[in-house]
Amino acid sequence: MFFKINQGKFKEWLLALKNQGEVYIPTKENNLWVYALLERQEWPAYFLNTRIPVKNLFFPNRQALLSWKYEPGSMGMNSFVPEGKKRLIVGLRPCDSRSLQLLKPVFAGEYADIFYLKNLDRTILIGLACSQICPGSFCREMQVDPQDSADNDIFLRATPEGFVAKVITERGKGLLAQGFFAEAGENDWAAAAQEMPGRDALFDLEIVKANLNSFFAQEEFWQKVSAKCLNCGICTYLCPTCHCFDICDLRTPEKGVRFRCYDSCAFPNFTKMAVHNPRAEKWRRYRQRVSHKFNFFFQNFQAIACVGCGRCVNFCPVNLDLREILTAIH
Amino acid sequence: MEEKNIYQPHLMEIIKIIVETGDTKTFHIQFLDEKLRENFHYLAGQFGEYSVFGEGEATFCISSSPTRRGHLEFSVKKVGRVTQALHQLNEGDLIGFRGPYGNFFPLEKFKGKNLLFIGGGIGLAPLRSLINNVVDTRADYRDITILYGARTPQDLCFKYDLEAWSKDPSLQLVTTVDVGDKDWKGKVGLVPIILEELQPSPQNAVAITCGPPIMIRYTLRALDKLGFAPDQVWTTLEMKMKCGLGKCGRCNIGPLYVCQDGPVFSLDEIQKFISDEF
Amino acid sequence: MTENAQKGKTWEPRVLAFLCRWCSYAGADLTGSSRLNYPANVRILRVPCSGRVDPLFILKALRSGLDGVLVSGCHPGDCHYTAGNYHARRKFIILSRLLEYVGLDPRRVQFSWVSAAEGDKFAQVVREVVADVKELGPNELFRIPEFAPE
Amino acid sequence: MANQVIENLSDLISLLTELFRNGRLTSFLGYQKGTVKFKSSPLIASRAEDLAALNLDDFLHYNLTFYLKEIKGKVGLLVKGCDSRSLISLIKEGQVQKEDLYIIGIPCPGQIDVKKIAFSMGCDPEDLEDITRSEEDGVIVRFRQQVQRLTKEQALLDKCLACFYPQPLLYDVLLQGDYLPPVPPKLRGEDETARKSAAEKWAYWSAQFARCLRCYACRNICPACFCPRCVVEENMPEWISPVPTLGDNFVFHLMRLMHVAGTCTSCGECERVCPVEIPLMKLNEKMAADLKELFAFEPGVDLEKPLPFRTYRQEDPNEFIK
Repeated sequence: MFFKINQGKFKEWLLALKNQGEVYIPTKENNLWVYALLERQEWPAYFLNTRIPVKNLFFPNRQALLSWKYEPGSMGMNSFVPEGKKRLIVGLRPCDSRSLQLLKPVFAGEYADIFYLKNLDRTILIGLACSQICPGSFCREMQVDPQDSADNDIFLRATPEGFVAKVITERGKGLLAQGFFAEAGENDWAAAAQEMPGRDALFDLEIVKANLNSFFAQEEFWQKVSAKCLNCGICTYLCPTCHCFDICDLRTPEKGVRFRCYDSCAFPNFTKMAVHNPRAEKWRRYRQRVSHKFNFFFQNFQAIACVGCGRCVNFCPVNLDLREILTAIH
Repeated sequence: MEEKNIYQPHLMEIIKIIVETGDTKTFHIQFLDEKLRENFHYLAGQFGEYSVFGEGEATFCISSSPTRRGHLEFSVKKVGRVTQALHQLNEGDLIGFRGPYGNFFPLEKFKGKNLLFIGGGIGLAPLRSLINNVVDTRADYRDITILYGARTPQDLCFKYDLEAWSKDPSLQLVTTVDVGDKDWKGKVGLVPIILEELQPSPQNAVAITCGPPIMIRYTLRALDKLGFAPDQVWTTLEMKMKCGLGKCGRCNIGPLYVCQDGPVFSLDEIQKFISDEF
Repeated sequence: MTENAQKGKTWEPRVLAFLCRWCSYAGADLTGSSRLNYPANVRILRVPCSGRVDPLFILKALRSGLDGVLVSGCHPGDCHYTAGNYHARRKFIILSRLLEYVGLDPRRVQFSWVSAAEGDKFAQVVREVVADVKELGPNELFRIPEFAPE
Repeated sequence: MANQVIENLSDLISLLTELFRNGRLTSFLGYQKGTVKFKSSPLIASRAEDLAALNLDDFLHYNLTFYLKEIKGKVGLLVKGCDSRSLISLIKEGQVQKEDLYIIGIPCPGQIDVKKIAFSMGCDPEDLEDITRSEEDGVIVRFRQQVQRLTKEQALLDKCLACFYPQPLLYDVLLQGDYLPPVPPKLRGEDETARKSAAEKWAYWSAQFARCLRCYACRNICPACFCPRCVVEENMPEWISPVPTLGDNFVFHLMRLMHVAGTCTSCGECERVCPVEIPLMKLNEKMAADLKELFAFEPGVDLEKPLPFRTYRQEDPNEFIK
């Protein structure tokens, strides 16, 4: 089902969405793009993708899990109940919306993490087709289509006049039935597709997947490709699908809060135990990151934990390019 | 959607603290919630996440036997932040507990077999849960041999258990230390060497081992020499864990998460691991 | 609004004082034995020398919610270890200026030289520091939102 | 053969090849072509054959000296003027021995500040299509079918515009080329944050620090952050919690600054790598200005003068102490 809307009406629609819940749109703050609560800012005329991936709104770097308080003779403990307020995020790129779905099986399952799942449940995702290929990105190699996405409730394609919307879910449909949109057809949708600049595929994902097991034992290969690595957490913290975390307490003498915060497999302390660290060497940690995304995650969840957004490539302080490593494995 | 916070621990009271060695203590803990005391079930080999509020959580196996109900026991060697905080607690203090997590020793498979337990130092803790479980259901198993070693006689943990086992005519207990003293009557020597001296038969036997990594490595070699096949040898692995739920991403060995797929593995399984990162 | 203020109590600042054991700690002792009064808001931590006070200690104190910090040592030239206080002085001025640069009032972190004979000076310094911190109000700069009182 | 001048890149490669062959070098740190626009990539060569990738383009932002924390042995490396100051700092700190190094000074016409260009064009760095140096010291930028000429003030990093030492202060050989002329000793444009009220300063800096993700890229890329175990990783006692609260972020950044005081040469790598654009250079420059004003110390310019916190003068400022 397709609808269309012009620029002016779109802005009115965004404001009207605020009646439905909190609306987040891409906003440039402090020189970097983030999803910010819609207040007075304008819909951006142009943006590539946010610096901080959208996972941050679902799996924040600082999530309070529970609090406690010592009372005379006993102790009170409170669970932080995840918020139930409805949210709408407008302008998600296909890579980021895919990442939200990829993370779902990690947090679901026998031990369901309500913090993530409730955030996903309370958020309506309104995606937006890309107009340009981001630097460092390899989304098409990762089978993410920059022009279409089924991981949203509504997916938009920009046209010179406004947007064409494709309705994907029922709750998405509910949002369009508000008088702002006009009906459109398949042909409008097709016409709104933008030609993305072509480039030869760097690698074939299937071959990479097949080769990773045999590459795992090649110590020298991993030593060589990880030589530049700084052991910083940029690639994991900016990655839309990295989800490793740490649990830490903050306290005063009488009360405290237990938090979950990001942790990174690039840090030597990540796996360090009292006497032994199974991933003490840099190459092991780098191998873990690549293998986890492209091999282990696939074995556990039948999907690759990478959407090719290119943040880790573009923001790596030493230009350690994941694409080169995948190409080499290919 | 079910509104259960999987990270929220149950409150438990420390009802007894036993000083095992200079740096190891055993804690007996009991759920504050009386219903949980009744309903809480686990199996030998499983572990829990214990929290000292304000210091954090740490992972230890449950060292008491599931057959002995009423309270849980766990043993802690003072090595880091949480363990140090635990050592400073007193009887009557509250701690948090989440669990039980992980897999367990496949007792069904062990039935009707000769069991050989090989433990070193604090590594006796997970074995102890299993040994006491087996002792309480003694009729299901054939010969039981326990080989336990520590650095010095002072470093032997669970001396009360060792005493009870030594008095039990249906068990064979061998204790050894690296360095003895004038009162020491047991053996002197490293566990793998004593193991080779004992010459246990691999016939219809299962060996279960836990201890420091270096001991495990040489014990596995000794068992191999004695003719134990990889699927006859079981161990429990130790990895750093935070969540215990297969989410936080640090305890993996290849695609396996020790907190969910382990910590109990047979040597057969371990040999098939893609990775040596444990 | 702090919790205390909400409960209707008057707020009293908490000030941590790092005192060098050779001079200022003895000075504080003299204050007491001379029966001089000084505000009870100050918590004293004895250190071997003002040079022992790592800027990290000061930052950590502020981070932990203390409202003010005082570091006190021997007068220049009197250091038991010859030059500990000279070295400390260099670190302190840099730290003090940095704190000011990021918008922390420098009166929250103060320094003094108090000798073992200056019981009255110690009382005076503490009175001044506590008065300054009182004026500045509670240190809520690093308040953690999740810690908000229920 | 000290202070010899090398004419061009191929001469440099043959010199290095020779050094590898005769065992004078075990590793070499240089630059190679990057995989994303406006970036080169560090080259870590451990054999003469690896040198083929050596390439010098217009984007040599990396201060390669930070790799000396990890790569030991007989290391050859390329340094710009500012990098040579880090090297001097590291030698003073006893982290490297000058005899182990083979230092090749490279010409620096000032490094291009892509963020600044994008900011002045009202776009993101990712949107810029092409940046080339122009004849008259500036750059030519292509951006959404427009072509713009920018002066060097508009195009170069602020640190380069205020650079007193475009020529390396320490080197074994020097590569010939264009050097940015040293600026007359005027400080860079006054820091407007310093003049704000305390409340405004706090509002500004708390907003900056609140963003910090604690990825530790600033620390890991910093040549002066060479501690094998950092205070943030210490947990008995725990000084700084891993949870990114404002307070912990604040303590982390100020503490790091205090630890590198006197060694930090304001090379700006921390600010360049920060994924959330925290203006760390402001803090570094504030520290450098204070050290200069109070102790007449300038980091990384001479090998003899003791580090500011390792020495003292009786007449150091005292009036701030009661």
